[in-house]
This record gives sequence, structure tokens and C-alpha cells, in this order.
Amino acid sequence: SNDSGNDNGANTDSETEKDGLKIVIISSPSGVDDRSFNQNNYEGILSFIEEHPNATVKDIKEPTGDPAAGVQAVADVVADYDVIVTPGFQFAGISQLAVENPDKQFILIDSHPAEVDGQTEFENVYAMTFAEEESGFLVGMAAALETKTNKVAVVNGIAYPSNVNYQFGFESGVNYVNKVYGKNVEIVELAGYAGTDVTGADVGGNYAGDFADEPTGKVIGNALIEQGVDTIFIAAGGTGNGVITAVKESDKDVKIIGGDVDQWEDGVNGSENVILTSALKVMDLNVERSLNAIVDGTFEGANVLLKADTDSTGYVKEEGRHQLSEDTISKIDEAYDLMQSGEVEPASNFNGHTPESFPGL
Amino acid sequence: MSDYIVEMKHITKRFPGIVANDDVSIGIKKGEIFALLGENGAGKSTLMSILSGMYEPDEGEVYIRGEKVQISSPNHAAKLNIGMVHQHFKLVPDYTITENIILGIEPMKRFAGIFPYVDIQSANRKIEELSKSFGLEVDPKKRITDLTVSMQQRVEILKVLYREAEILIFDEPTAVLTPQEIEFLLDIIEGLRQGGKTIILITHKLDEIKKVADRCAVLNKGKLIDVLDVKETSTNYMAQLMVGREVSFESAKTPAQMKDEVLKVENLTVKNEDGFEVVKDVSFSIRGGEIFAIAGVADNGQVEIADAIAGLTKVSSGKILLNEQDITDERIRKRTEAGISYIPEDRQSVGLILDFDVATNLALKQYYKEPFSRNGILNKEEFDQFGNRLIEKYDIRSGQGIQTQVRSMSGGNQQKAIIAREIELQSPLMIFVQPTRGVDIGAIENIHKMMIQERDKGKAILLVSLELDEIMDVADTIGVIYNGRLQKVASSESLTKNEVGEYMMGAKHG
Amino acid sequence: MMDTVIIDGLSFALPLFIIAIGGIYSEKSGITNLALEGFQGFGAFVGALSAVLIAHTSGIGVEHLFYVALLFSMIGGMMFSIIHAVLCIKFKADQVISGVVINILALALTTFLTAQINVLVFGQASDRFQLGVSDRFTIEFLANIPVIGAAFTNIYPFEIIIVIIACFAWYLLYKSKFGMRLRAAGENPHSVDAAGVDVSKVRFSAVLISGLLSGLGGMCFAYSISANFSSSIYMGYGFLAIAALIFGNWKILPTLVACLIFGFAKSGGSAIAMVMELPSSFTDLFMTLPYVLTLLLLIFFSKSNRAPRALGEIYDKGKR
Amino acid sequence: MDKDKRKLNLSKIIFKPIRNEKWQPITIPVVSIVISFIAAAIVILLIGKNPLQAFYNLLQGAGIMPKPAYAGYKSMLTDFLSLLNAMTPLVFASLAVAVALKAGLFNIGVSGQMLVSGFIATIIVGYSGLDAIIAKPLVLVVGFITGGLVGGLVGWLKYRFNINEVVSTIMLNYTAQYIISFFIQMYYIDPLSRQSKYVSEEARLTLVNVEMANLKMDIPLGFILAIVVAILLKFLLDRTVVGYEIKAVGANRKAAKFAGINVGKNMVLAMVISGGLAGLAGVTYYLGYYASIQPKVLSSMGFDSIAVSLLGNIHPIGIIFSSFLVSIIDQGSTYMSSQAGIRQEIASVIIGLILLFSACGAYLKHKASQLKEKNVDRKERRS
Ligand SMILES: Nc1ncnc2c1ncn2[C@@H]1O[C@H](COP(=O)(O)OP(=O)(O)OP(=O)(O)O)[C@@H](O)[C@H]1O
Ligand SMILES: Nc1ncnc2c1ncn2[C@@H]1O[C@H](COP(=O)(O)OP(=O)(O)OP(=O)(O)O)[C@@H](O)[C@H]1O
Ligand SMILES: [Mg+2]
Ligand SMILES: [Mg+2]
Repeated sequence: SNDSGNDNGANTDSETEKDGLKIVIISSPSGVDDRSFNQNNYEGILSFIEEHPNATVKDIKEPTGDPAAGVQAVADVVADYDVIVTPGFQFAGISQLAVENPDKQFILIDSHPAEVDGQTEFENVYAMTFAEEESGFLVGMAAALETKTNKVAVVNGIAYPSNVNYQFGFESGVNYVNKVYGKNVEIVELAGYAGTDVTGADVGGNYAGDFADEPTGKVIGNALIEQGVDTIFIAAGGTGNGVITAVKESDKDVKIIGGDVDQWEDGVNGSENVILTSALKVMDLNVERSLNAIVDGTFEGANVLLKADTDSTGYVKEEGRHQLSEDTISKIDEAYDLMQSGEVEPASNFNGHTPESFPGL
Repeated sequence: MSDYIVEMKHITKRFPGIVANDDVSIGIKKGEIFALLGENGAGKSTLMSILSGMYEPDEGEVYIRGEKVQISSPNHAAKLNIGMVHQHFKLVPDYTITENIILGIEPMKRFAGIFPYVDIQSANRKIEELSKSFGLEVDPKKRITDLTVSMQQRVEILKVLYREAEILIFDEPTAVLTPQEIEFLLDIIEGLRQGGKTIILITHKLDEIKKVADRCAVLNKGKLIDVLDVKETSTNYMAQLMVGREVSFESAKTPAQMKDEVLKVENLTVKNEDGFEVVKDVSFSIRGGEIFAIAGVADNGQVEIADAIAGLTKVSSGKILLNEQDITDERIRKRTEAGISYIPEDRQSVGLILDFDVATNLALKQYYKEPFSRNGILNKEEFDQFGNRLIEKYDIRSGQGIQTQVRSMSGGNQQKAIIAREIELQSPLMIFVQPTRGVDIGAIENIHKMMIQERDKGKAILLVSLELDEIMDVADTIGVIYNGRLQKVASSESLTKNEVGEYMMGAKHG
Repeated sequence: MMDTVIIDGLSFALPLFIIAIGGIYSEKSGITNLALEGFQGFGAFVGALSAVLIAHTSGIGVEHLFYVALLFSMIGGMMFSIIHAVLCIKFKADQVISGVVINILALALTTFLTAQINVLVFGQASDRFQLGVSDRFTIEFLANIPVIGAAFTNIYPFEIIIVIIACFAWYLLYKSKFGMRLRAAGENPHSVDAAGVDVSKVRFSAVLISGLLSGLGGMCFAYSISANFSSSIYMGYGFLAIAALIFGNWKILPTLVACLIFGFAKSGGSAIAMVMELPSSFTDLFMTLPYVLTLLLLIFFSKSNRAPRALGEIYDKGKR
Repeated sequence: MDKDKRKLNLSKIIFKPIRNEKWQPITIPVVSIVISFIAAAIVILLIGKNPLQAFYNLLQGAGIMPKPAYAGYKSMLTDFLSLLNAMTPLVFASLAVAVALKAGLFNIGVSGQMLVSGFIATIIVGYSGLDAIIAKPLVLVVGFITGGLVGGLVGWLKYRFNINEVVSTIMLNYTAQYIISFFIQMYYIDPLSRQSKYVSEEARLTLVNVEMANLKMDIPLGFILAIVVAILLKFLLDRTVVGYEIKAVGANRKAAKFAGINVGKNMVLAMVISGGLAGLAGVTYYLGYYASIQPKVLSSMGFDSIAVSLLGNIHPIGIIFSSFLVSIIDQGSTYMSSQAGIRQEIASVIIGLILLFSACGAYLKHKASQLKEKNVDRKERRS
């Protein structure tokens, strides 16, 4: 799947039409077919190409996952493309290359560019981050509304801001349901897996301490199930797969809420599916938007935090890819509107609110 | 023609840098004992390895019972009823005797009628019977690691007999045995022949050939010199043919000129790994200009005494003094420097580094000293010069001079290299453990000469040997060991061979 | 808590054990085998691929193909081990280099092929083959025994299969004539050769068995950890198996003990972390438990350890 | 008959160049590499791409051949320098494996030793704010000593308790990985990169973004050191008493003991040197090529270096060449992936194939000598 569209090698067609952008996506070791984060970005590019058939994309995998190696990989190929799409925090360092290559456009996802000579915004870098707490909030509501045992939990990787945002958002959502709809849903936290965020503060939650440790994910999953939890939100990268396995193996009726992208496929369990819904970062749409901006000439470098107001956060309610009740969906959508308008503002790692007290609660 | 059961015609076999067999033709009659004689590296083992399917010849043909065959594997040889008792035993150390013997032709039984398993029980029984019927009693359940060398050899012989071999090849079977054991083995061989088997015997010992063999082929540097009728040939002539010159059997030994005491061993006790006392309260001393020989049946503690003196084994009690200096707890290197040369029993795994070249091996005891190295830096030219000098002086034969990998040298030449290295150390005390084992008579003569020469230079020499003849020939003083204790220490003139033999068997106490 | 330790510990220890047995076969025959990691990964790859392919073509749900996947993983591991066998035996390659290279190749090939096949055959970009989770069952009357009862609770079917195969492997290695020759080949190949047995054949079979068993172990890991195949199967468990078999002195039963120690120390580490109620960052410290424990135990138990005498030596008839 | 002849011809082509025994240490790897590239070419053909272009792209990406276009401030030189930068730790790591092998020990724990040294050097020097003049040499010293201690521990465990070094190094690898991950996560994390905080420029062994002639290049200071160390090591092994003893211990422990060599001391010493070299690999990796440490990740270099070391015939100078080759493929693979559309994994497959074929060096040698014998025979028969 290295080539896509009508590409025959990026260096062959020297005369590109105006919209014949040469795009490259450089991904972390999991690659653009990870059915998750990277793939979602890649799909954004693909759907752009569908509209602009002269554009081409090449995908390149950086095999170590090290930020320096990521930047080196970009440096190796930057000369040959017009647009460089880099999903992931590993690529924050491309700002240096952006300065050195002012004729190239960079789209950086889920990270802000690293500082270069005191500068943090760059005219040829469009860096997008997402308000994870919003998506977390929505699925927190979903969990609280759908739970039968009245016990829910969130499993994370490491307490980096993006993860804490998800966690706080989720907890905000649960609390919101408890308050607004009078439920009494408990958020289960396993002692021994509390997270310590980047400032050193204890944020609680269930942190596996790793984004790629499936066995630990499974241990946590099993422990939660044993405590009677029946809805688990996973925002833990590969570690989440372990939780899914634990749920599938369990003979209890437990559901998973996916993170980042629609994880419906991962939930297939025989004739059933364990995915309740998924919290979304709408990256594909935003990548496509920026590519379009490049074609339109409206592209501008910026560091933006994307929120519900641009439909950049959300949850899966597409027919056949979730198991939420009508009622739940309508309740969530109500809250979604409030969030879009800013009336509800769930807690995030650093926005000063807590899951127990945030605007709109 | 057809009275030959084995015929090898125009056999040539080359190894890199050497023609091991050069157009050799021999024929062996059914029911005879046929001996192969030749210096180290003459090509005896190679020729027999061809017959037993280990090697394929580069040229030449082999006929068995008149039929031309190409013996492609030991298995094939076994089918032709040829079996070889290798000098270097091919045994699995951790297996029992039975397991070793049945390996490859295991008798099977079924468990619950389904699962086949190796039927050790019945094999044990069968081997016990077999061993009795040939007078080779063994305990089939013993592990090889617990056996003496001569017992291991019995296992090798039993292996061949178990496979119903008709043609038995023995490669230097007596090299590792005591005189009594040799007697015994020769009787067995004679018995086998009477039982209708054909025997090929490789040995360096002319008296053995004289005693049992009918005919004898002499090889020299890969070529067949002659095939002799043993009855009608003198041992002297055989030796001459083999070495290509006159050999003197009398050691030209002058009386010893003994000087000051060099080595003193007091109440030495040594335990083996299992905590068993193998040397018990042994005391003796050796003076400069004296050859002190320890006589004894294998595994009576003599090697451990030598090892303890050289520092290879720990002493559990007692004292060792070298030139009045207490070395009981010194490290090996210190002892070497204090003046000990040591020719170990196991030349391949202790005496040499087989993957290194000759020059490097010859410098193994001196590399860290001037002129071989200075301030920790080696001087390669010195290594080469030294190597070349020793090769010359001690007639060490190797394919590519000092650069030859020691692994590819014949056993006799490996031994020469060790002896050369140790003599060159000029130590006041020299320990020789089985120095002539597996070495041809020409070389034996040389080694004995060298020992006496060193003695005459005033060295103290400790000789550990299983060969009674050797001990009687060269020793000035003989200590006889039995069961870890020195039974008797006396000057060699005052003892007869028979007496020594009796002490060795524990039949007589001093 | 204790139950979880036992249940998780066993489901980790047994696949490790079967891979280690594979290693024992190979090394007992004299062939150093660092390639276990690659074998288990490639085996799991073939097993998972077969299951998804069969599911795709026949319409049977992939969750029903558990045993099919196990079977094919053995075939796959064995196929891949041919490389090691040919290199080490026929081409007299350095056994260490061969093992290392096979691991590199296995990771590269399976990652590449998984992506390629997903696109070409299933028309869907993915870096893994999704399997159904394995059933787990409980042997009721045994499960009620205090403490040990946990060993009969929530068992994966593969645990039973591994126990059965391990018994057979034990029998084959120590009681059959093949096993006798195999062990002899690793101690003194010349003796085997002189006995008219083809050393190469014995060693070849031994390596293939190691591939077969490792493949099975890999598939079990794939099922017990995430019920899919992806490159995350290469977690170093093959090397852990090597450590276990050396710890076990190249003998099957002591190796089982070593694997159980690993398994229980691993699940025990997680349990302790939970009991201690320290923040998640401290789990890293508890994760070291199996490894540190092993080292400590080795200090007491490895005095008499001894590798097969001819291990790693290229067999050459002429050489002694 | 015809087939036989063809077979003979083919083997002539392969074996003729390697018949001269004196040159075999060089000719055999070269022939194996050529064969493996042929095999790799077949693989690339099978996936429908042009192998020549792919190989050329590899060379371009590694800075051996010019690319058609360069990004700002980049040129073939900068690419080449970054090749050397990446190659430096690999040379050290492979030398580490080689020294241990010479002593008959199998250091499978190079990556763990790298990690420990890199970490200790990072927290002692990397965050210290010392001047470059002091910091850079200090990093090397700390790296060598730390690695040496870890290696020495392995040697000591082996000597004192008979703990197989393969097991102890595997265990230490995991232990180091988790413990260091713990400390990084607790005290040294950079939340943006999710790795340890970057070390200071002063402590870094690679001069980064050096501007010269409108180029920005990374100059690996450790590279020169790597070459010097390789030569020193060669000298140490071949020309010194220490080397002699280490090799003797490696070749035959019993005989070495008999010769008065202190076997235990030499095993520990060899492991100290090996670990020390791994430590240098660690600091040139974590404080050179990179400037921080990824938690819970062991570099794959530990295993690659085993293969590279054997590919280089366990010979220090050979190792320089084998590291160079493997680094080219590693470094060029991103560009190859971009240009030829060949997935990154194929680069690993190519490396695997090269190593695979070079593993068969002994076989080639054996075949060559067989052929030689046959030729001698034929000649003799003729005359
Ligand atoms: N496999 C081999 N490779 C290389 N050279 C060999 C090999 N086998 C034997 N040789 C050489 O061939 C020559 C003949 O060896 P062989 O062992 O047949 O002699 P031998 O007569 O048995 O000597 P000895 O009396 O020492 O046992 C020797 O020079 C030996 O080094
Ligand atoms: N692979 C080899 N390469 C070179 N030479 C070898 C090789 N294998 C054996 N040899 C030599 O060839 C000879 C054949 O071995 P054999 O079994 O006859 O031992 P031997 O010569 O009788 O030993 P010894 O003289 O020590 O009793 C030996 O001398 C040995 O050193
Ligand atoms: Mg011989
Ligand atoms: Mg001999």
C-alpha cells in the first residue's frame, strides 16, 4: 500500500498541475495501516486525492519511533514533496526543517511544533491538536448512560496531557450524567495504576504506564471486570488491545469504548461486538481541510486547538458502528450542542477545571 | 586372490598440504591378525578410516570378500561386518555403557502396545552376556564418565562385537593401557581371532606385533614400504624399516649424578570433585639429576599428584616445596616461574590450543616475558624465530611450518611440540605424564634420550607412566602407587619388573 | 488476587515452556538456537493467516478456527525453521549469526507480508490479522480446591494442549531411540556418526521440532495476549525461553520450573503493584521482578549447569 | 553432462575469486555480499520494482551518491555525515560483541549495556551544564566505565557462579530497561517528546546543525574515535599479552589455565572491555546520534551488532566495513522507500539476506578448498 492514487513514483512527473500536489505522510512505527491514529490521517489524504486525482501520496514509515529519527526521516525526503504530513508528537521537531525549507508545507497532527530560535508558530506549519476532553466527555456520558452495573472506568497509557485530557473529559461526562440525569455511576480506579501527570500531580485513573503493553492492558482489564465494571473507555494506544481481549474473553457483559478513531472492527467477537462507541479525534477531515487550503491558496501556518465547534471532536453514532440507545444519543447530542456553544466546558489537564467542577455541571 | 577378505588397492588420500596415503595396496587374509606399523603421521589411521567408512579415498579401490565396494559411511562398513575401535573413543560421556553400545541399533519395545521405547532392560542383559562371553566384563549401567580408560576401551570393543563385526580394526588400542591390561587385551584379540574374526592392529609397539600378529605392513610418510611375515622378521628389522634408520632399544643411560633436593612433597592429600581422597598422605622427594618415576595402574592417583604439584588441582592437605620454597598454594603461573615444566596427560585439551598455530602454541608458557613481549606488547618475530628453531630442533612435522594449525597435526607431532615447549623452559623440575603415549618408537627413543639429557643437566624429573618397561628403562628411583598411597620407593636397580608389578597390584606392601 | 496470579502466571508460563522445549530439542542436538523468537513469530503469523484466510473463503467465523490456527502455526514455525536447519547443517553457517538473522528476517517478513496480504487479499489496509478470542473454561470439581484450584480455573484450551505435547516431548526426548540419538548428537556427534546414524538428519529433525513447538508457543501468546497477529508478537519471549532452558540446564522438567517462576513472578509483580497502591510509574519496578529473581536464583542453582558438549560446533566428520 | 558442465562453470565463477586462502577473509564476505544483493534483487523484482533503482536509491539516501534534489541546507555531504553519525554506535557495539566472542563469551546484552551507560552519562554529564571541553570527554569516560562495570558484572557472574552469560545479559537487559524507564518517567521526562529531557549541546558527542558553506551538518565526533578504537582493539588482540590471553581463554579454557593464564580474570576483563565498548556505543547513540532516551525501548542495535560483528569476521577492521554496509542500507532505506516505493521492511529483508549469505562463509571456504583439491587432482592426472 505504498503507492496510492495514480502515483508512479514521485520524481517521475516533473510538471505537476496546480493541484497535482506531491504529498508524503511519514508515520511512526505502527504505520499508516494501524487501523488507528495514523490510518485516520492517511484516509484524510486519500479522500483529498479522490477529489484531486492529480495529487499523489507516498507513505513512509519511520521504524524506531524516536523523535530525532522521525525528523531525520523527514529530512531525507523533504526535497521531493510539496506537502509533508506528520501525524504524532514524534514530529514536533520538523519546525527546524520548516524554517529551512520555506517552500514546503507541513501538516503536523496532535502536536505543536518545537521552538526554533524563540519562534513557536511557523508560516508553513499547520499544527493541529484536539480537545480530547470533549470527546472524552461525550463517551463518558455514553458510558454513564449505558452502564448496567453503574461502574465504569477509563484505561490510559501514560499520563501525558492528551491522555489526562481524555481521562478528565470522561470523568466529567460521567459526573455530568450523575448530576443532570440523577444516576449514581461510579468511576472505578485501581490502586496501583494511578497516573502522575507531567507536573508531578497525581491524577488517579488507570494508567498502564505504556502505550504498547498489551499484557498489562489485559491485566488491568481483567481487574476492572472483576470489580464489576461493565463499560471501559480505552485511550491507551496498543495497550488498549489488551483490555479489549480481556473483555472478549470475559463471560460477563462488558463493553469497550474505543479511543481516537472508530474501533468497531477491533470489537468483533464472533457474532457480537464489544464496542459500545468510540471517542473521536476527527483528524481525517482536518487533514483534508488543510490540503484543500493549500490548493486554494488559503493555507496559513498556525497552531490550533480543534474543538467541537469545528466538528473536530465527537463520538461514533454512525448506524451499525455503535450500540448506543436512541435515548443515549439524543442526550449526548444535547450536551454536544452545549459544548459547541461553550456552555459546557469539561475539565482537561490544564484548563483549570476538575472533573468534579467545570462550567456547565 | 580370493583368500583376501580385505583388499585395498592403490589407495591415495590427500589432506591440505599432505598426502596421507600414497598409492597404498594391502591385502588381508581371513582369520589373520594383520599389523600396521609406521611413524606418527605415516598414514595408518587414515588408511583404516577409509576402510571403516570415515573417509573416502581420493583414488584407489577397496574389495571386501572379493567384491568391489565403496564404503561410504561407518554404517555401510558395519553392514560389511567391519568395525573399528578408535583410539580416540567415540563415546557419549553422560550415557551408560549400554546406551553407548546400542546407539544406532536400539532394541525397541512398546508401551501399552502403542508407544515404542528403547528397551534398556533387555539391552542391559544382552550386553552383560556378551561381555561375559568375550571375557570383557563390564557393568552395563555405569556411565562412561565413571569409567577408567581401559574400561572405556572395552566399551568400544563391545560396540563392535555387538554389531557382529567380522573384521575388527584396532587403532593403537594399547597406547592407553597398563601392562596387565595390555596382556589382557592381547589375549582377547587372540581369542577373537580364534573365534574366526579377522583383526587389523595398529600399534607402535613391536613386541606386541611380534607376540600376536601374523603379518605386518610398514608405512612411511604415506607410502607402503613392505609387508612382512612377522614370524620371520626381527623386531630390529621392523623398526629399521619403519624409521628408516637403526634404532637402539637400550637406553644409553649412565648412572645418575644426584645433586641437591629440588622437589619435596610432604604428606600430600588430594580430593577429587566428589570429595573422595584420591591421593593419600604421599611423601617423596626428587633431587637434581634424578628421574623419579611413579609406577602404577591407571587411576591410582598418580596423575593427581602431578597435577597437584603443577597447580592444576587443589591440595587438601600437605606441603609441596620446590627448591625449599613452599609452593603449595601458589598460582600456576608462579609455579611455572619457580621452575616447573609440565607435559600433561591430555595433550589435546590441556596441553595445546588446537585452533592456534604452532608458533603460538610453542610460546604458550613464555609469551608474557621478554623477549616474547615487552611492556605487554608481543614481539611476533620472536615468536616466529622461536617456533622455527623448535620445529627444527625437535623435528616437529607439520604441513605449513609454524603457521600450521595444531589441530591438523598428527598426535605424535602434537606431543613433540609440547615436549619441545616444556624443555625449552629450562625448569629445574620437569614433570612428564605419559610422555610417550601413542608415539612411534623412533620418537619414543628421542623422548627418552631427551629426558636423560635433561637429567644429566641436573634437572629433577618426575615421570608418571603406565608403561612398566619405560619406567624400568629410564627411572633412577621408582615410587609405586596403589590406591592413592605410595607403596614403595626405591632405586630402580633394587627392584625387578615383577616386584614393581606386584606392588602396583597392591599385592605386596613396602 | 492469588487466583489471578496463578491463572495469569500459568497462561504465560506454558507457552514459554513449549517454546523452551523447542529450544531444548535443538540445543540438545548440538544446534545453538537463538532463532526461537523468529520461529514463534513466524509460526503465529502463519497460524493467524491460515485462520483468517479460511474464514474469508469458507465463511466460517474466525473464532471457530482456534485449533486450525494452532495447527498451522506449528507448520509455519516448522517451515521457517528449515532456514536455520539448512544454514547450520548444510551450509555449516555460524549458528549464532543464523539465529540472529532469522529473527531479523522474521520480523521484517511478517510485518511486510501482513500489510501486503491485508491489502491484496482482504482489500483493507491493516497491520494485523484479527482472530477471535480463545474460549476459556474451568474444570469445576478441581477448581474448588483451595489455592491450586486456580490452576483449573479459566484455562485456555491451549494450556491443556501444551501439557499433552510437553509430555510427549519428554517421552520422545528421553525414551525413544530418536531422542537418544538426538541427545548423543549434542554431546558427541562422532559417536553418533560412528554408530551409523546420520548426525545431520538427527539435527535437522531437532531444529524442525524446535520450529514446530515455537510456532505453537507463538500462536498461544498471540491468543492469550491480544487475539490477533501483529508485529507486537516480537516481545522477546523467544529469548526469555532461551534463558529459561539454560536456567533449566537443558532439561525439560527443570525448564518447566524456570518457566513457572517467570510466569508467577510476572503475574505476581503486577499483583504486588496493585496491592502496594503506588502510582503506575512504579509498575516498571515490579516488572523487573521475574528477571531479578531469575538472576538471584541462578546464583544458587547454576554451579552445576553445563551446556551440551558439542553445542554450537559445526559437525565435521574429519575433526575431533 | 551438460548440466554438470554448467554447474561447474557456475561454481567456477563463484569460487574462483575465493580460492586464494590468503585473501579469503576479504574475498569471502565480498562474494557473500554480492550473492546476497543478487538475492535481494530477486526479492525486489518479485514485488515488481526495479532493483537497480532501489540500490541506487539506497546509496543516494546514504549520501554515497547524489540525489536529484536536496532540501534546504542539505547536500550529499550532510547525508554522508549523518550516515557516519548513525554508523558510529554500530561500530562500537559490534566491537563489543567481537571482544567477548574472542574470549569465548557471547555478549547478547549490548543493548542493555548501551542503555545503562547512556542513561548514567545523561544524568551525570548530559544535564550538568559543564563546558564542552570537560563534558564531552567526560561523557566518553562515564560511558566506558559504566558499560565496563555492567559487562564486568556479567563476566563475574559467569566466573564466580557459572551463570551463563546469555541468560544474565538477557535478564540484565530487561531489568535495565524497566528501571531506567522508571527513572526517566519519574524524574527526567520531557512531556513534549515523551522521552528523557534533551542533553545539553555541550555534552553531546555530535555537533548538530553546524553551518558551513550554506549547509547545516551534523558532525559525529565519535566517528573518529570509533575508527581509532577499532585499530587499537586490533592491536590489543593481535599484539599484546592481554589479547593473547583473552584469545587463549576463548579458544581453550583448560589449556589457558594450564599455561598459567588467570582464566577468571581474563573472562571478567574481556567482559569489561566488551561492556566498555558497548558503553561507548551507548553514549554515541544516546548522547550523539540522539540526544535523549526513549523509555522502555531497547535499541535493536544489540542484536544487529552480533550479526555485523560476525559479518566482519570478528575482526575489528572488518567490522568497520560491515557496519558501513549495514548503515548504508539502514540510512538509505527511507529514501529508497520514498523514491522506489519499496516498503521500509524490505531494507531489513535485504540486511537479513546479506547476513544470511555471509553466515555461509565457512561453507564457501570449504567448497573452495574442495574445488582446489579437485583441480590439483586433475592437473596431477594430466601430467
Ligand atoms: N582430517 C585431516 N585433515 C588434515 N590432515 C589430516 C587429516 N587426517 C590426517 N591428516 C594428516 O595426515 C597424515 C597422516 O595421518 P594419520 O593419522 O593417518 O597418521 P598415523 O599414521 O595414524 O599417525 P599416528 O601414529 O600419530 O597415529 C598426518 O600428517 C595428519 O596430520
Ligand atoms: N580435521 C582435521 N584436520 C586436520 N587434521 C586432523 C583433523 N582431524 C584429525 N586430524 C589429525 O589426523 C590424525 C587422525 O586421527 P587419529 O584418530 O588417527 O589420531 P592419532 O593420530 O592416532 O592420535 P594420537 O597420535 O594422538 O594417538 C590425527 O593425528 C589428527 O591430529
Ligand atoms: Mg593414528
Ligand atoms: Mg596416533
